[in-house]
Amino acid sequence: MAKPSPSLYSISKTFVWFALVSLLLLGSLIAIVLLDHHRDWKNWQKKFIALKLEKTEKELKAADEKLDKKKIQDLRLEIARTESDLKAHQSERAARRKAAAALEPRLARAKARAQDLKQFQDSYKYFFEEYRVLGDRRAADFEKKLAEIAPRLTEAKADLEDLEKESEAKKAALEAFAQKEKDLQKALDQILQEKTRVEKKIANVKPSLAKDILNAPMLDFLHPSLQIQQIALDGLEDDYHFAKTQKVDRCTTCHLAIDQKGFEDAPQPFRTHPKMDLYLGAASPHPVEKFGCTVCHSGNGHSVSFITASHTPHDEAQAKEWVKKYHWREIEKWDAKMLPIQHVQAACAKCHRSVVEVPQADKLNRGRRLAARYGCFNCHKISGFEDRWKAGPDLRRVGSKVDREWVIRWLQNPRDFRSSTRMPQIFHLSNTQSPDEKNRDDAAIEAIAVYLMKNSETVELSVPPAIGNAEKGETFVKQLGCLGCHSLPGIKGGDAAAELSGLGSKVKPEWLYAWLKNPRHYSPNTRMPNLRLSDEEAADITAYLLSNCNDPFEKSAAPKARPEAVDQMLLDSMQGTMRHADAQKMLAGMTDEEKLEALGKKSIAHQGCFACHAIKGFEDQKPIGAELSNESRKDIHQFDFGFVDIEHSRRAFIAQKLRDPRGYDKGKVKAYYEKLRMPQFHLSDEEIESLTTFVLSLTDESMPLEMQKRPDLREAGVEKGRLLVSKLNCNACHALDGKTGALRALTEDPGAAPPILDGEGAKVREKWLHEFLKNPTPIRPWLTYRMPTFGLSDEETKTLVEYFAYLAHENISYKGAEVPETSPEKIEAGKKLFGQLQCAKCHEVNADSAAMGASFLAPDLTLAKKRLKPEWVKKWIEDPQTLQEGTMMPTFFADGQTPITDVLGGDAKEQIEAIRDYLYRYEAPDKTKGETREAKIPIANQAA
Amino acid sequence: MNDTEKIDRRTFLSWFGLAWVSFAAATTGALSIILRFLFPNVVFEPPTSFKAGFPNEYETGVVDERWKAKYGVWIIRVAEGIYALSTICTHLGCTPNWLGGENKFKCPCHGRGFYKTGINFEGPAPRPLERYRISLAEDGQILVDKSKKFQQEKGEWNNPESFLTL
Amino acid sequence: MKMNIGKFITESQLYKSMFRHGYSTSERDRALSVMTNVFFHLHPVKVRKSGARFGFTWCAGGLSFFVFLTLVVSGILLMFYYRPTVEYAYNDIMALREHVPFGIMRELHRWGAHAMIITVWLHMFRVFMTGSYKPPREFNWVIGVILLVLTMLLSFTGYLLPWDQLAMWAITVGSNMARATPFLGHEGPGAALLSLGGIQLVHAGSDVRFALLGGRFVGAAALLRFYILHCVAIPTAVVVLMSVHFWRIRKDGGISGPL
Amino acid sequence: MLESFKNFLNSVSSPVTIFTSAVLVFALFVTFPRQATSKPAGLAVLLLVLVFFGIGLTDEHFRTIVSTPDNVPIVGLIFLFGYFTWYAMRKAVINDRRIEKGEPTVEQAETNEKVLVFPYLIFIEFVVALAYAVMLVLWSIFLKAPLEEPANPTVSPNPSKAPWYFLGLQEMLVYFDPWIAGVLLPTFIILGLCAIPYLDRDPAGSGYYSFKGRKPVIIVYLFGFWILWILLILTGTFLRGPNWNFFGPFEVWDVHKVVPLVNVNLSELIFIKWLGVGLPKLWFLREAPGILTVLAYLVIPPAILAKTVFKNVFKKLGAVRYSILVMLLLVMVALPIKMYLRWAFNLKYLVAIPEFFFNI
Repeated sequence: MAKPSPSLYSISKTFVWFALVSLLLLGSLIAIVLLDHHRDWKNWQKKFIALKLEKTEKELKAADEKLDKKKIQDLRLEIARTESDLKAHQSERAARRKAAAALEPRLARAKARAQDLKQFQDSYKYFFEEYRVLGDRRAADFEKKLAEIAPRLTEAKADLEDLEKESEAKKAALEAFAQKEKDLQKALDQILQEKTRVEKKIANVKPSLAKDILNAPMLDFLHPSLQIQQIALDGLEDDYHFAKTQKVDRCTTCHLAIDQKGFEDAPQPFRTHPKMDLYLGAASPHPVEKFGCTVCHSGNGHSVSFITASHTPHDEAQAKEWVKKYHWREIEKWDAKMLPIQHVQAACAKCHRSVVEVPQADKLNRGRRLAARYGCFNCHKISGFEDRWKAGPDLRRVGSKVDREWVIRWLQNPRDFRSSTRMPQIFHLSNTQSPDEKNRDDAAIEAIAVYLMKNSETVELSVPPAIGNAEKGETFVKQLGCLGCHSLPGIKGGDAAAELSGLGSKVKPEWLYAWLKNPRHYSPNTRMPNLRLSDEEAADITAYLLSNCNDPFEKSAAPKARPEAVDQMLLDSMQGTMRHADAQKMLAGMTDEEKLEALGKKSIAHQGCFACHAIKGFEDQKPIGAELSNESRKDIHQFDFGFVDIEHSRRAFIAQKLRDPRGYDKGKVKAYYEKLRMPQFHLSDEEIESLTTFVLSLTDESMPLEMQKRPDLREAGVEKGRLLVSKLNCNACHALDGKTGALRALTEDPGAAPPILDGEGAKVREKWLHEFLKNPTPIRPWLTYRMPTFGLSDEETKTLVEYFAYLAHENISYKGAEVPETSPEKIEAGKKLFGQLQCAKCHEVNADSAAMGASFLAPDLTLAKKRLKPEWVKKWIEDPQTLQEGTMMPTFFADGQTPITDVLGGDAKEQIEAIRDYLYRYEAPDKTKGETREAKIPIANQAA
Repeated sequence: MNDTEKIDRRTFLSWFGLAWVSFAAATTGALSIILRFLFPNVVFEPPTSFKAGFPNEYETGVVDERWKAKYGVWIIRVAEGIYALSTICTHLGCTPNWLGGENKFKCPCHGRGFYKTGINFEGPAPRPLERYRISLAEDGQILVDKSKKFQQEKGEWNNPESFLTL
Repeated sequence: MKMNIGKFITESQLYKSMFRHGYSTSERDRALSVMTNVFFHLHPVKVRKSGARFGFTWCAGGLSFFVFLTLVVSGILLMFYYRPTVEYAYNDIMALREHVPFGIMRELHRWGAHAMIITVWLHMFRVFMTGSYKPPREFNWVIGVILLVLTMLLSFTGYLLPWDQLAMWAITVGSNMARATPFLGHEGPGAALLSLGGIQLVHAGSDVRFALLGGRFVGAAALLRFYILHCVAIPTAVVVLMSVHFWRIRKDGGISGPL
Repeated sequence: MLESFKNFLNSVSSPVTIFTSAVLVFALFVTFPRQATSKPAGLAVLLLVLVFFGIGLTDEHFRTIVSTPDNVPIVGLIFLFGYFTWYAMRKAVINDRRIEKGEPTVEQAETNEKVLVFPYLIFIEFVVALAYAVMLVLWSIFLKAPLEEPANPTVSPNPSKAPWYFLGLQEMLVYFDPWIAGVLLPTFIILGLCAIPYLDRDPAGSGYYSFKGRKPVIIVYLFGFWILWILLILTGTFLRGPNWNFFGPFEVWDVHKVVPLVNVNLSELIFIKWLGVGLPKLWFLREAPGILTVLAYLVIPPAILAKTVFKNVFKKLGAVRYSILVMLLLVMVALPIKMYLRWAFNLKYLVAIPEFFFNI
């Protein structure tokens, strides 16, 4: 016997260890399963189910209450009665049922036979055709077979049809008994329909043991009721740096009712989208299956957890709340963070490109307007906004307008002169507060003033013919329409142009007079139009405007540049390009004035003044601002937050930059010329928010073309017009394209306000409009406001004409006055109606009408034939309120009925045409000749 | 046997049993985890079912072609109810056209003809068109589920899911 | 001189460290060359004369292993160029055909796969005809059957990868059978009986075919799953089972012969 | 002449003729192994097949199908397996004769002689592997791997075929529901193959070619391999065209070919055609005849066989192994039985319960 091998340890005791590690392994596996099973979104779905259940149960109650209990009771009783009736006929029914059943096998056999024969026929047909084409002998066989089978098939089909008929008849006979009960049941079901529907809904929603089992760990792949919801978006992509993947939004996993009406007041995340008519709804322009969520809101659509979805709070308070509730933190490593709700409109611009204003995106539009107003586009290149005008006045002739001292005082801080000015503060800001820097700023200011004056052309100015009357001037300013663009001290007008305050402390009377007479004389590119002022009017206004002075400003100091500061700055600036010794040598050879001019040039170039102002010597200079075309996607690490303690996000950076443009220099050691240069615009919080939204909307992210809102030719024309309209500020006076101007708000009597231009394209002839825009003539003589002459180019005029026409869905035709064809009788009738309806009462300016007040006055009808489109005139007479709500023009033909029955047989349509036709041949009576009103123009078609 | 005697037999057996049972359970558990791993919680597949509006949007006796292009389905309302017909010809998978004037579907490829019910009656094609599962969603809209087909020749058109009774 | 070089090589430490025996024709050296070589060691030192004859074994088993090795090599090379996604798969195969140097690797792989199936069938045929499954080789036969099935599955999973019509529809037809699995396939007998609270448990999204394809139809997920099965999962199983298979041949007495 | 020959072949070929003649050839082969494995017979068959292919290749359609890249291995397979079957059988016959004479078999004669693996076996392997590699390379050079148009889930080719090695299963789909053809039968094939060593435990015939001593085992195996596997693959590959219609070897695959489908279920046969009473509403009544038939098929023959033909087998294997063996054999034979039932009676299903997707 072999010696047993030695033992190492006790096997049986080791089973204790075996058992322990096995148990541990089992336990850890169970832990895995449970951990994997637990997901936040499931809890949200459970909560939503409870909410929905509660709501549906209410619905059920409501449905139940609506039911007519009595009727249901009656129906049920009747059903019971018919049932007992049926019982009485039981044996008869059984017999009929049997009869019907007895037919079944025959029917089945007949059906099978017909089907089989049909199949054989099809097959024979195939072989016959095939063989015939191949010239095979067997074709004949199949032809024969086909011939044989045809009658059999016909017979089989006939048999089948007979049997079917018989069977149906038998079944009908059987059904007849139960028909009444069926009808009653149907009626009952009809009544209970709504309730049944809600009950079904409840059954669907209600938790049950089966659902719990199906949601249990490991089994939840079978048919879980808690499921991740996703919207796979075919046309949209997520951009993962040079690679694109299909966009998938799983937001609806928790936002379960986002596209269901009825959860408007539910707590988040279950609330219905607040703008269902605009988003998500199937009929809205942005249906959820096509657009999803993150294309507008950004964030990580693939995520189903609160934090990784990259929710972004809209303010500190919400952030704190989220931290408490969801342990929220910002996902540093995810680029496309959700847009906080106040900036969500930034996303609109991704698809709504090449439009001046995005419909319904008020904040974004305001941001864009502000950007234009403050000249952001002048310093910063932003693709899509290259064609904007300079925000500041032309300074190439500034010497004839203001003096050097004024410029120095102005640049200290423009707001000291005029608190509402758009001109930002450039000097003496937070990053130039040391004495040395202050000296440098002062030196730069004087240097700029010197440069501007030295490089100013002279312009010929004429002296006003007489001293104007300031009082009369004030009336003119208020009545001619200046307030559409300008405000007065104490009177809020438009803000497109400078407030008319302190001019007495700023400009010379000769300059102002010449400017008012013809702004382009001084500044060829100015947006200020020519109001065709008479010499007297201009003089009066000049007097009025100059009467307003700003004494504190005039008395304020105009610090002189210290020569050592000037020298130092020039040396600094030259250091980059030449040796120190050479620079000093050069300096030594310059006079003080030359030094100042050189420094002025350097300072203008450094501060970028030329971007907003036209300045001699800087015609081809590139603006100093950074390009912002893709600012919303700029890498967050490229933003220099410096020592400013704010949240590190793009939106916080942008808002802070707008609030304190030089703030990021805080705590940094920088030379004068290295400092941040963006000037201080003194923006309000609200303006900052809008501008931030605008900057966040700047992206070069390419959206698929089919997803973008692409304008067609007409829409493009409208957009081109809109840009011009916003430049010319037409809206300041006219209500147009959904906007009402400052001037209309200032005018108490709507009849005295500038006309509403909605639908103008349908109303006036393009040819007339073109001529009018080029050279306006009064249409409503009672208005004090004066349509200015904008000095439009042909191209601009064309743009505006097209804009009006396309806006009114009109086609463009430059044909001249077209007179509608008609007959003399109709004109006669028109004349008669014209008199009876007393058209001339309002449409003619005379002593009587002047007393009526502006609201009752109407345009001169002699202009109509040249000005108006005949189709429009018809519609206007028919129903003026539809075309222009609130017009004083009476509706004579309400509901297509005429008040005058004895003309043209009382046919309203004919009458309207008659009036129109008369109008196109109407000429105002020449009172001086004592003529009566009469059509003078020969009837065109009669002559022809 | 020496070492087993050191702990008593009963204790040994219970440890032995516990060890093997929990080991077996853990192994089974691990295997089932692997199996469960094969079934993702969410898949990238186009939805097989779609909502086709409310029944009253469909006119009785009319073959509605609004979902033909997008989902490949005709929805047909008759007096008793509504059914959803596949637009794939059972012959070679072409798409037949609905000829309203002749009251039939005609396949442009090989001239197969089908009645409005989907039953084939002329030309080559082995069997009638297929119907899809149709039901009412909880909001009252018609729900068409293309993942389930009903074939007439298999007698599946008697299935209540193949026909929405109204 | 020539001899000296040979001697110099065979007696160097490097050579000896590798081969442990001389290169000569002595019995001992020949035996050692099998015993000390891990690859040759698949075989015993000596075999029955009958078993060594080509006419007896047709070398079918050895060739199956050989073609498996060529498939592994060519397969690994193909993986450098192939991406298992619906966007790229077809183009990558096209690239092999059009411009990849020695793109013939794909032909070698594909025809090798077909050849392997035939060779494995032939191997089984030979083993059966010689009664070599009989004791003590029963279990090895069973392993062989499993290897045969795995070989066909390897070929089947690889069939999808070119992502052309041939591939997609062959796999569609093949995998459609899985939906008829009793109880586990949604069109299999008994599946309809498995329901809970009126909810069907086995449906197109939860049946065995879904587990195979990762979707309700042959799509992107199926392509990826088949790729993983083809390149990693099944080959691993095959290698493990092959090791057992070879080991058992040795342990069960080598190439079979009459008792 | 050639055309009419091809037409003749086309018109006589149908699943039933091909299957039946194959079974007949097989029966001849196993009944007269000695004659069949003689060299002249082998050469004659080879010649016959070569002539057939020679003629076939002149036909454009035949050429197209045979030279489809993925079908080429099947052509090779015919020759390869044909040869090796003949060769193995020949060796078996030689051994049988030696055993009859009381001599050891060829293998037994050498069994105690051992040779060194290196170089004798290694060398064979080396050379054969190289030859194999050459074959693969040549194959790869002369035949491009197929690449059709990119996958399109909305357009299914007609016919859609599984890879060739599964076409036997796809062909079975004609006669059985997918759950049988695609799941049950493959499972049984695998299990049956695995079970072979445990059912055939006769130590005789281990390690050498023989036929006489192992006749039933070899016949069953060869029948399964050649008739129920290879033949079905050949049919599925070469003779099944669009809509899975059967086409003769030289017939053009016309997608419009219409073949009448007049198959009926057993229940319809019984209740409608024979009894004329209409189908019972309840499925278990309706299918009772079919279910009973299937049960009877699975129970009665084993019992009878155990008492008669398989008496010795039953004794040798014991009840469990015996029932496994018989079950496997019955399932195997069920396939040809169902095929003949289909051809003879247009029988679709014995049991048809579409409610549960359960059809036999």
